[in-house]
Amino acid sequence: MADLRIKIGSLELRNPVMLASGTCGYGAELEDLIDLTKLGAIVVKGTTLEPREGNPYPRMAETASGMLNAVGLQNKGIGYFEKHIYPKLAEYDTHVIVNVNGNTVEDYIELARRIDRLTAIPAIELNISCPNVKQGGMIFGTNPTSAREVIAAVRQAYSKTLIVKLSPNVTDITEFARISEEEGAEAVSLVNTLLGMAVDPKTMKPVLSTVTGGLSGPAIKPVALRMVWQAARAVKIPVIGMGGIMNGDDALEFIMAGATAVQIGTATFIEPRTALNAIISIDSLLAERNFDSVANIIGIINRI
Amino acid sequence: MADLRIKIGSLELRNPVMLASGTCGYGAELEDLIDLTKLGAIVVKGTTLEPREGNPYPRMAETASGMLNAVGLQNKGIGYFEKHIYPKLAEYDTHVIVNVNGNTVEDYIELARRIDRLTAIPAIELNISCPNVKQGGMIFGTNPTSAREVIAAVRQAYSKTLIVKLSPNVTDITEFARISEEEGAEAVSLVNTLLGMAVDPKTMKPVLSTVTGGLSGPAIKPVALRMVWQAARAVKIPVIGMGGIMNGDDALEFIMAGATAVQIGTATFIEPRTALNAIISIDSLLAERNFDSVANIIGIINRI
Amino acid sequence: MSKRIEDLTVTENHRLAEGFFVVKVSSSAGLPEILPGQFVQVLVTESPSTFLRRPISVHDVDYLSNTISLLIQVAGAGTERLSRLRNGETINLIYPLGNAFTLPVLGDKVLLAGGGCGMAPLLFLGRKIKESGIEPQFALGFRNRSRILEHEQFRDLGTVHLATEDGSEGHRGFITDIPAFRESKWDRVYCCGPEPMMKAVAALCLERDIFCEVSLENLMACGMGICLCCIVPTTSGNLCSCTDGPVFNIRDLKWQTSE
Amino acid sequence: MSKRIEDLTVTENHRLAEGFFVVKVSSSAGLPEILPGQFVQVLVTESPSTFLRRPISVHDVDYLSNTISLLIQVAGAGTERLSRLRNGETINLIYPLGNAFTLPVLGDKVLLAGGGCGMAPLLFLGRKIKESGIEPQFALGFRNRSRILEHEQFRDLGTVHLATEDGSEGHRGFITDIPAFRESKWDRVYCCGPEPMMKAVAALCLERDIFCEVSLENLMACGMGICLCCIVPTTSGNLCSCTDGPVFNIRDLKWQTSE
Ligand SMILES: Cc1cc2nc3c(=O)[nH]c(=O)nc-3n(C[C@H](O)[C@H](O)[C@H](O)COP(=O)(O)OP(=O)(O)OC[C@H]3O[C@@H](n4cnc5c(N)ncnc54)[C@H](O)[C@@H]3O)c2cc1C
Ligand SMILES: Cc1cc2nc3c(=O)[nH]c(=O)nc-3n(C[C@H](O)[C@H](O)[C@H](O)COP(=O)(O)OP(=O)(O)OC[C@H]3O[C@@H](n4cnc5c(N)ncnc54)[C@H](O)[C@@H]3O)c2cc1C
Ligand SMILES: Cc1cc2nc3c(=O)[nH]c(=O)nc-3n(C[C@H](O)[C@H](O)[C@H](O)COP(=O)(O)O)c2cc1C
Ligand SMILES: Cc1cc2nc3c(=O)[nH]c(=O)nc-3n(C[C@H](O)[C@H](O)[C@H](O)COP(=O)(O)O)c2cc1C
Ligand code: FES
Ligand code: FES
Repeated sequence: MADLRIKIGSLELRNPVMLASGTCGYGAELEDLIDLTKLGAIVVKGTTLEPREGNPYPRMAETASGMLNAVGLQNKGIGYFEKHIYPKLAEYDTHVIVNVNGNTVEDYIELARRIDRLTAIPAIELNISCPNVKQGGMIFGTNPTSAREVIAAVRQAYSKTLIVKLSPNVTDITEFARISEEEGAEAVSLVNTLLGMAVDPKTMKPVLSTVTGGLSGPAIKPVALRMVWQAARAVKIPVIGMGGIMNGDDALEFIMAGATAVQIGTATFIEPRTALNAIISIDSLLAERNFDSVANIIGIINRI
Repeated sequence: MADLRIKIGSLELRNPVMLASGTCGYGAELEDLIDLTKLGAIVVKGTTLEPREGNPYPRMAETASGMLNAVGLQNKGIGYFEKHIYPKLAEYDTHVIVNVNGNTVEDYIELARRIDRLTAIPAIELNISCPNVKQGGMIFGTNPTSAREVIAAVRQAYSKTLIVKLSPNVTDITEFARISEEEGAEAVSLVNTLLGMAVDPKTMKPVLSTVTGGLSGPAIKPVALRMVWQAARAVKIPVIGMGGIMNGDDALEFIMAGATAVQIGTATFIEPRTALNAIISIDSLLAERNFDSVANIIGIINRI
Repeated sequence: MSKRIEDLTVTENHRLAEGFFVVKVSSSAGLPEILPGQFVQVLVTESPSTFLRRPISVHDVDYLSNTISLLIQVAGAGTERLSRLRNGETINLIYPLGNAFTLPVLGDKVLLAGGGCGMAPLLFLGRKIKESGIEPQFALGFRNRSRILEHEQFRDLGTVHLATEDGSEGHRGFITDIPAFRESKWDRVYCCGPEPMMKAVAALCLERDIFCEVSLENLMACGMGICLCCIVPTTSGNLCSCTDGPVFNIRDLKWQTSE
Repeated sequence: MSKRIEDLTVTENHRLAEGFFVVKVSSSAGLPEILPGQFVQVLVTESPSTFLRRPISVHDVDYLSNTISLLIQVAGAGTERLSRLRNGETINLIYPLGNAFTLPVLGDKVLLAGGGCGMAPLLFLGRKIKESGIEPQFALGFRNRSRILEHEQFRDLGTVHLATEDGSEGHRGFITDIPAFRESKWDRVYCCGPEPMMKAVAALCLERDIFCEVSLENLMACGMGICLCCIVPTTSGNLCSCTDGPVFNIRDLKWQTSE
């Protein structure tokens, strides 16, 4: 068996496959179906300072090889998380990363500080790319100045591994990857969802209550893969790739294009075992081709 | 029968459905299969000053509900076009729009001047969004200053209807729509392809000879529709919508979101009759709902 | 209750009426405990426009043959594909999902009200209620005589009252117009059907202070509580229709206003 | 030559060997003129991962029954679906597409060389050549005995020389190792098969100054000359394999170097 371990800053994962934020709840929902301890990590739901009800129904639309969502960061807030969710997560034999969201830089700082104190959480994923909220979110992730400000502030407030989750809704993804690196992030993860929409020609109205929503699934894979490739060539910190990974081959495409790790999002809804299957595929490919370690194939398309 | 006519600047079309550039050759290739005179217009192949061989093979990859292309504007140049292609096009009882591409602002000006002289061509589509060429193309379409410069220059050089074709690979599509309007374009068309890529995990290499290529087809429809909706709210000039339209309902989604006309691209490869079917669908919907004219449903989602 | 992901084998596909099918699928592993009101998430293959799984209620369960029945109404490409399932094909399910109807207590007078594919969960519910020693009654509504679905199995469990909108069979109007519905004193009403039907039933029950549970059919992406797309506004905030529901007591619902 | 888009009906699906099928489809409108070397673009339904049409050579044509034969090798999801076509199903084709092989002139000594699904266009070509009064010979190559495809119909048209890579049947090695290939003086060689085979045949023919045409299987998006994705570098620049080809004279090709 090849060495599947990878490092994200100081955090070592047993393998490079994680579940993506907002698509795996807090893990518990999937425990009947998959063995979470086999995963590299799980990135739990987008968490905010205050509880949020999210956006009105309908929040979802199916599209060609993909889906739009407009959840809008529904969650019970950091207080509830600390009290009721964290204690359970702390018992998992799996790395748990928390996805962090704020309306303001101060929100982000406060959240980062509070999560810093939760010893069983080794990393946060700073979400500056949620397209489904009016304040914060993607506004930070599409403006270089705001991005720099929030990353720098959180870097100050947070002592453990800091991952910045980037928005694909930008002209030049490398700019945001570089800013993250410069401000001390230990990794970037990308992509969050592409901003999209759908219209129901029968009702002559938008399908989503919010008009626009975030597109995920295999439809976005070519765009996600291109951005991961660009980002990985632009920075030295690890890139965590995601967007439309449905199977092991898809995961390998991202790794070969330069991703140190991958996240599985929408695929979990359709096939909860996708992440586990991806781990097996990566392992088999390495064995077949006589690679010692997954590190050997990261970015290999740039070398052969 | 409802009134399907629409106007793009001073150009009146019998209906709002066109064939997109690069996906219908010069029309003749499709004559056996569809009656071109039924169409609103055809936008012929991307044309450059000098002949171009385009990019090396492989130029194509199938993706989930879409495809990547890296054709790179292969064409015989404006000289050949004037001498050998234009005379045939001039005989068509269909509006023929030429898609114009340059490496430099001077190229664009020269092309616009020469096409201005071709009396049977009522409009050009200024392509500042081709992702498959090293110079020109998307570089103009993703930088506001360059975009403004090239649009202003072409506007000076060209007396007839000027359509600017926008790139979706930008943070804010409305910025480019506004610049087009300010510099005198009579319409914007969007979207061109999204920059994407694919890796072959067996060969561990990129699938396309150029690594990245342009993503088209239904995979991109949610993103395209969102940008059309945003652009149509930002400018007063007509917006021509495209990106993944596969049938009449898809065309209606774009029109209801604010597009005055639509273009059919990749769908023609799979079902050459898509454009004609879309015209029939639009007509039926208007009849069923008792609308007099297609103008009644343009942007209707913003009103109900 | 533990959920699983499993390939089940189609053993029967019976056409009930134009656009309505009952598909039976059997588990070689043996069925887990399934409660009335729960649903399955079906993976739809060979249907290019169907990306996500499709939620379908458990229509009936037979532990002798380890078979689940699904009542499928063709609504689009996904259910159309399911309607063409052939014996011997396998389909992949995640199940059982969701909460369940609250069973009545002995002595309760119980009405199960539904229409169209909303009848689906009521057969299994009726069977469980009957097993508990109560004879349920049913109120089933249809557009007109030709749209009436086979309901022999419901008659085996208890009295069936029919309504058709045009009066071509049974009572004229909606199920809430059935005299037995309006006139009797029900302890519990369970309802599943088109939204207008559920709203009318809920209104009547609220007015008369009858315990009433409805099974909602919100759009779902995951069916397992991990996407938060299927929410229902309730008195305790937005709840997930797939885990906190699909069955809700009407007193807890701030009835959804989206069409 | 005029092309059309048409639903044809599957009348036969015959399994030749593991992964190889001959599917016959019939036109109720009556077939147009089709030339050997031409191909069809098949719309593949019910295969979620197949977005574009699939190019398939015309394997044979029967004007009596208005039937086209397609020889299909399962390569991925699209051809897998085609291999499961059932009698009575319709498939939508755009056809006939592409140029054609240049037919030989009376007195020519003609070899048709191929292997695997590259045999597909050679049957129809052989038939046309036979009809023109020349008896063609065939050189067919396979991995090993168990991979040899049925080729009775080729034998009906002319002598068949076999090669297998392991020598388990016919000559050992590639088709270019067949003595009849190397030793005879051919006027024309027509070849279709895997790229290494075509390159070997082309090299031999160039060396011996034999007229040789190959049928290329470039990736195609449209098949109709409108996408410019299927290009082949030639002495007159990049040509479209779907309209200027798929048949090319080897003298015109700057042989493609991409794998
Ligand atoms: C908990 C639950 C239980 C269900 N039980 C059954 C059942 O037992 N039998 C059955 O036939 N159906 C049932 N449904 C509905 C079924 O899931 C949908 O009809 C199906 O998903 C439609 O898929 P499709 O691909 O055929 O159609 P699509 O093409 O996806 O949709 C066709 C049309 O139906 C609408 N639609 C799709 N799903 C829903 C929905 N959930 N609510 C409202 N409108 C919708 C779409 O907007 C569209 O207009 C249930 C739904 C839920 C949430
Ligand atoms: C003019 C022409 C005529 C053809 N005639 C026949 C025929 O008569 N019988 C037949 O079985 N096949 C024929 N082919 C090949 C056939 O089109 C492909 O095998 C088919 O498109 C594969 O589709 P898929 O969905 O099954 O596999 P995919 O999943 O699309 O591909 C499976 C694998 O095959 C590779 N592949 C796919 N298409 C091609 C190609 N065109 N060239 C090289 N590699 C490819 C892919 O890269 C992938 O690795 C022809 C191709 C052309 C261009
Ligand atoms: C329903 C849904 C909810 C999501 N919620 C979050 C979230 O809270 N925070 C976040 O950073 N990303 C969120 N995402 C984005 C995913 O984590 C992921 O970046 C995106 O879906 C692309 O990956 P995929 O195509 O594999 O799904 C969400 C995605 C979906 C589909
Ligand atoms: C093979 C191919 C070639 C194209 N060539 C051009 C071109 O020359 N000029 C241009 O403006 N757009 C070109 N496009 C983009 C299309 O015109 C269209 O903007 C895009 O494909 C999105 O629409 P669709 O999803 O309907 O295909 C090309 C697209 C494809 C697929
Ligand atoms: S459908 Fe995903 S949470 Fe209910
Ligand atoms: S396949 Fe489109 S031009 Fe040949």
